[in-house]
Amino acid sequence: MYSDKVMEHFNNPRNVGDMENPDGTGEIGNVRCGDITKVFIKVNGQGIIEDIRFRTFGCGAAIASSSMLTEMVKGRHVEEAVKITDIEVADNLGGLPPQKLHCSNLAADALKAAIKDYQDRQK
Amino acid sequence: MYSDKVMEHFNNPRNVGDMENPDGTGEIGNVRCGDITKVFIKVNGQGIIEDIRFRTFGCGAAIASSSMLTEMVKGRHVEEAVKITDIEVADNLGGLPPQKLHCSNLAADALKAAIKDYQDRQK
Amino acid sequence: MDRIYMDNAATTPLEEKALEAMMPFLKENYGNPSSAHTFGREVRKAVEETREKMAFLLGAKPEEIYFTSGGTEADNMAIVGAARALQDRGNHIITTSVEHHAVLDTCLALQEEGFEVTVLPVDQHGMVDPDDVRDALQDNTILISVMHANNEVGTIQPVEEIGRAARESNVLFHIDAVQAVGNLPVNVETLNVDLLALSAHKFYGPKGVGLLYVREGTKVNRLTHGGGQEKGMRAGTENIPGIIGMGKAMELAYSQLEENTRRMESLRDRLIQGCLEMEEAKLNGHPTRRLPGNVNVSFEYIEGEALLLSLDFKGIAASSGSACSSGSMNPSHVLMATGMSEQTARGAIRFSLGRHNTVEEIDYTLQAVKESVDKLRSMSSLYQGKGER
Amino acid sequence: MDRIYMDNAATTPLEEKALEAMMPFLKENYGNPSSAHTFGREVRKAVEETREKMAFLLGAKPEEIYFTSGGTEADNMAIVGAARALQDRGNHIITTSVEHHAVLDTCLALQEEGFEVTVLPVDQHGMVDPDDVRDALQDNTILISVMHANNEVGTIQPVEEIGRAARESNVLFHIDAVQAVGNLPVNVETLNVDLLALSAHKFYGPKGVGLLYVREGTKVNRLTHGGGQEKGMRAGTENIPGIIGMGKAMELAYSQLEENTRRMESLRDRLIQGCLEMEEAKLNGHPTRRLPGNVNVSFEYIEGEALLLSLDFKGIAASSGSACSSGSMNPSHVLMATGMSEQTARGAIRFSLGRHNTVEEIDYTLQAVKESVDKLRSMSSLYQGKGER
Ligand SMILES: Cc1ncc(COP(=O)(O)O)c(C=O)c1O
Ligand SMILES: Cc1ncc(COP(=O)(O)O)c(C=O)c1O
Repeated sequence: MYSDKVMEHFNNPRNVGDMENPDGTGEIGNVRCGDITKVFIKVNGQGIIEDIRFRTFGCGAAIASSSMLTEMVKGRHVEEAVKITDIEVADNLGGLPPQKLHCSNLAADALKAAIKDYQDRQK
Repeated sequence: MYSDKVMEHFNNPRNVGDMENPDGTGEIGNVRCGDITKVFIKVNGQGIIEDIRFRTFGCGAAIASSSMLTEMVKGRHVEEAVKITDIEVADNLGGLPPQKLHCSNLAADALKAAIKDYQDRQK
Repeated sequence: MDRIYMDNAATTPLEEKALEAMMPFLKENYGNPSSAHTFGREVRKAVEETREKMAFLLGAKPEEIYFTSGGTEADNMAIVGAARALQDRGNHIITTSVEHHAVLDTCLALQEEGFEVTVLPVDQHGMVDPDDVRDALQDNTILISVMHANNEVGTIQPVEEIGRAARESNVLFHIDAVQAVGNLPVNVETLNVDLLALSAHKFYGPKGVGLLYVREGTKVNRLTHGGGQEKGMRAGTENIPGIIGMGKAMELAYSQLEENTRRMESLRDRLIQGCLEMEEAKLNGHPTRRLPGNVNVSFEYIEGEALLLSLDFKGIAASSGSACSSGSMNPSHVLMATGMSEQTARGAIRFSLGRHNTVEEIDYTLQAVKESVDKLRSMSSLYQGKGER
Repeated sequence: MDRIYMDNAATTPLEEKALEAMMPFLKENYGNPSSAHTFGREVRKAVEETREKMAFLLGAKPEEIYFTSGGTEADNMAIVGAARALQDRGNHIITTSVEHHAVLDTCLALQEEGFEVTVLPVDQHGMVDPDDVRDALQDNTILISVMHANNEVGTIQPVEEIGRAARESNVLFHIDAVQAVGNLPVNVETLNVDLLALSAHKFYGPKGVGLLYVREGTKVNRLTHGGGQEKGMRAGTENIPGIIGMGKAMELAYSQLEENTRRMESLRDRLIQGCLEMEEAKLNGHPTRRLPGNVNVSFEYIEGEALLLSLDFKGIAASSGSACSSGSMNPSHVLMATGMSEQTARGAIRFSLGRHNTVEEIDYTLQAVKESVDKLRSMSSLYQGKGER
C-alpha cells in the first residue's frame, strides 16, 4: 500500500525534533481528525529557510509526509515554500493511498502556519 | 448419489424384456411425470408368481427399482406381492436419493396393475 | 484405457501451471492482503497484479474487476446489484429462457421486489433473436442479461449485436460469460458489455473463485456487508490461492485459445458425426454457432440419465442436463425452450470436450454410446411400444 | 531471526496436513460434486464426509451444515436470511456495538428493509451484559446476533447465557464464531445457538471457505439464486479443495485445542506482561475472559499504524485495528465502544499469537516494541506536548 519512498522516509525521518528559538512555529491537526504535526523553522535575513524541524503524532503517511516536506523546504525562500502543495509532497513520495492523501495536507498546512507565524513576528 | 446396489441392478437388470402370453400386464407412468414401466407376470394355479418381466423408460433409479421389484416378487403369492410397497423396494436397494424416491413407486404400482389385470382375467 | 472425462462444461481439471502458481499462496505467502505488514503487502501485490492481468485480457481496466467466489455470485451481484441501483430509473429487466439458473432464477426472484422481467424465447437452436431484444425494450428497461454461450447446448448468442442494441438504448448489458471464457475471445469492448461474469473452474482454474467486470461509472449496489474488500463491493477475506490460480489459468487459456479451439472443434465434429449416424439421434443446439467442445444429442426412447450412468460404467463421464440440476427430475429448461418434446429432451446427453481429450477417446466413446443406447432401448417400454405400432 | 507472524486473527498459515488433504482435489479429483458420474460421485462423497465430520465436531447434524465462501458470507446468510424468513413474526433485531462489520453492517443494512436494530453497548472490557440482552427483548424481536469472541480485543462474550435468554424467549440466536473456532470449544448444543458462522482461514484452513450452521427447523431465506447446491441455500459450484482443507484443519484444531490453548495463553500473558511494564501502556479487552492468543495494548502518544510499520521493519507482523479496516482512518469501532478516548484507541496495536509462535519470538518482540515506541514517542507532537505541560 505504501511506496518504498514512503516507507524509507517513515523509517528514517529527516529533521525530526524540536528547535531552540525558532523563527516560526506551526501546529495543525487534532486528535479527532487524526494526526497532529508541529513544524519549527529558522529563517535567515534573506527569507531563506535555513533549518526546519517537525514532530508528528500520526500514521506512517503523516510521518513520511512531514519528513519529505522538510527536505523539500530546506534552503528555499519562504515565499516559495509557502506555495508547496500537498500534492507535490505526495508526488515526491511516489504517491499515497487515496485514504491517506490528507496526511500530506497536514504537513504542508503546518508549514504554512509556521511561515505565517514567522511573517507575523516580522511585522 | 446412488447406492452400489442401485448401480449394480441398473447395470445388470434382472428379468428385463417381454413375455409371451402373460397372465397379467400392467403399465404405469407417462412421459410428462417422467418414467414409464411395464410389468408382465406369469401366475400358476396356486396364485404364485412364477415369472415376471419388465421394460422401463426412465432414469437409473427407475430401471434399478423395476429390476429389484421383480427379484422380490418371483415365487411369491399375488396376495403377498400386491402388498409390496415402494419403501420396501427402495430399502432393498439400500435407499434412493430423495428426489428419486417416486421411481420405486412406479415399479410397485406397475406390479399392482399387472396383478389387478390378472385378477380381472380370473373373474 | 484410462477414464475419459467429457464433462468439461461442468468443471475442468486444474491446469498444472495454475496449481504451481497457487502453491506459494497455499504455503509461505499466507498473509491477509488487507494487512499493512509485509506478509499482507506481498499478497496484496500479487492480487493486484492478477487483477491487472485479467483486466488486460478482458480489455478492461483493473479498477473494473471484482473478485468473487464464482460465477453464480458474480451473476447475482451484477443483476441484483444493478437492478437495485437503477430502480429509480426503471424496473424492467430483459433476459432469455435459456439462461443458467444463476441468471434466470435471480431475475425472476427480483419480481418479488417489484421488478418486471421479460423472458425472451429462443429458436429451435437455442438462439436469441436480437430483434426480439429490441422489441422488448421499454422506457423503463434498465438491464439486459444474456449469456454468451449456453452451458447445455453450446449455442453462442449474438451478444455483440445485443450489446449494440443495449448501448443505443442506453440500457445496461450483462453477459454471463462463464462458458465462453477460455472457449471464445471474450473482450468487453468488442462485446459492448457493462457487466460480465466468469468462473475460474470452467477454464482450468480452481473452483470457488470468479470475477465480475463492472464498467467504470456503472453503479451496482453491493449484496453482502462486511470488511471493505474489493472497494466495498464484495466483503470477506479473498480466496487468495484461487485468485492467483484463476489469473494463471486465464493467461494460459487466452494464449492457447486459437489452437485449442481448432483441436476441440475437430474432435467435437467427429463425435457429433458418429452420434448422428446412429438410429434416431438428433443434435441439440446450433449446427454451427456452438462452443468448440459442446456435443448435445438426444437419443429417442431412452433417458439421458440412464445413458449417462451406462457410459459411466464404461469409464466415460458425460452429463444429462446441466450439472447443477442433474439431481432434479425435470427435463432441461433449455431443451424445452427450444421447442422439443419432453421425451426428446429427456433423451439428451451432453459431452463437453476439453483440452485433454483425444481422437482415440472420441472413437472409444462412440462405440460405448452405441452399445449403451442399444442396451437401454432393448429395455425401454417406449422402444417396445414403437415396435408394436 | 525469521520473520515473526503475530497476526493470526487476520489470517493463519495453512496447516500442512490440511494442504495434503486438499492436494488430490487440486489434482486428479477434479469432478463437480453435482455430476452423476464417477468423477462427480467421488467428490460428492468426500464433501459429505467433511460435512459429517464438521457437524460432529460442532455437535450438529450434517443436514444443518451449509458450506460458504467464508465467514462474511455465512454471517450475511444467517442474518439477512433469518430476518427475511421471519419478517411476518416481527422486525426487531438485537446485536452489539463490538461486532465485526460482517454482522454489524449487515444488521444496519436491514434497517432499509424496515427492520429495527438495537445495538447493545459493552463495558470497558468489551463485554456484553446478558441482562442488557434480556432488557432489549421486545415482542417483535426475531433475532439476536452476538459474536463469540471479539477479533480485535479478544473478549469472550457470555454467549451461553445469552443463548439461554434467547431460547427462553423463543428468539433465534446467531453467533459469529469466526474467531472462536480453533481457540475455544465451540458446540452448538452447549451454546444454545440456532445459527453459527465460521471461517476456515482463521483456524489454519484455506482462505475462501467457511460454513453456516442452521439448526434443523430454522427457516432461512437464501440470498443468492442459481444451481441447487447446498440444498438450494447456497448456489454455485463449491470450493471443493477449500471444503476438504477446512474439514482437516478443523479436525486438527479440535484435537489440539487444549494443548494449544495452554501454550498460547502462556505466551500471551508473557507478552502482555512485558508490554504493561512499559511506560503508559494499557491492556485493551478483558483481563481474563480473552482469546488465548490475543494481546491488544494501547501505547499513549503514538499511532498504532506507525507502530505496526515500525515493527514490520523489524520483521514482526502485527495489526492496528482489525485487518479489514486497516485502510480506513477511523479509530476502531470496537475500542471506541469500550469508552476510551480516540487518542488511546489510535494508539492500539494487536498481536494475535498462533500455534507457531515461540517464547524467543515473544522476547524479541518485546524488545522491538520498546525500541519502536520510544522512537515514535520521540517524534510525537503529543509526547512533546506532554513534556512541556
Ligand atoms: C452459463 C453458466 N453460468 C453460471 C454458472 C455458475 O458458475 P459457478 O457454479 O462457478 O458459480 C455456470 C456453471 O455451472 C454456467 O455454466
Ligand atoms: C469476528 C469475525 N467475523 C467475521 C469475519 C469475516 O470472515 P471472512 O473474512 O473469512 O469472511 C472475521 C474476519 O475478518 C472476523 O474476525
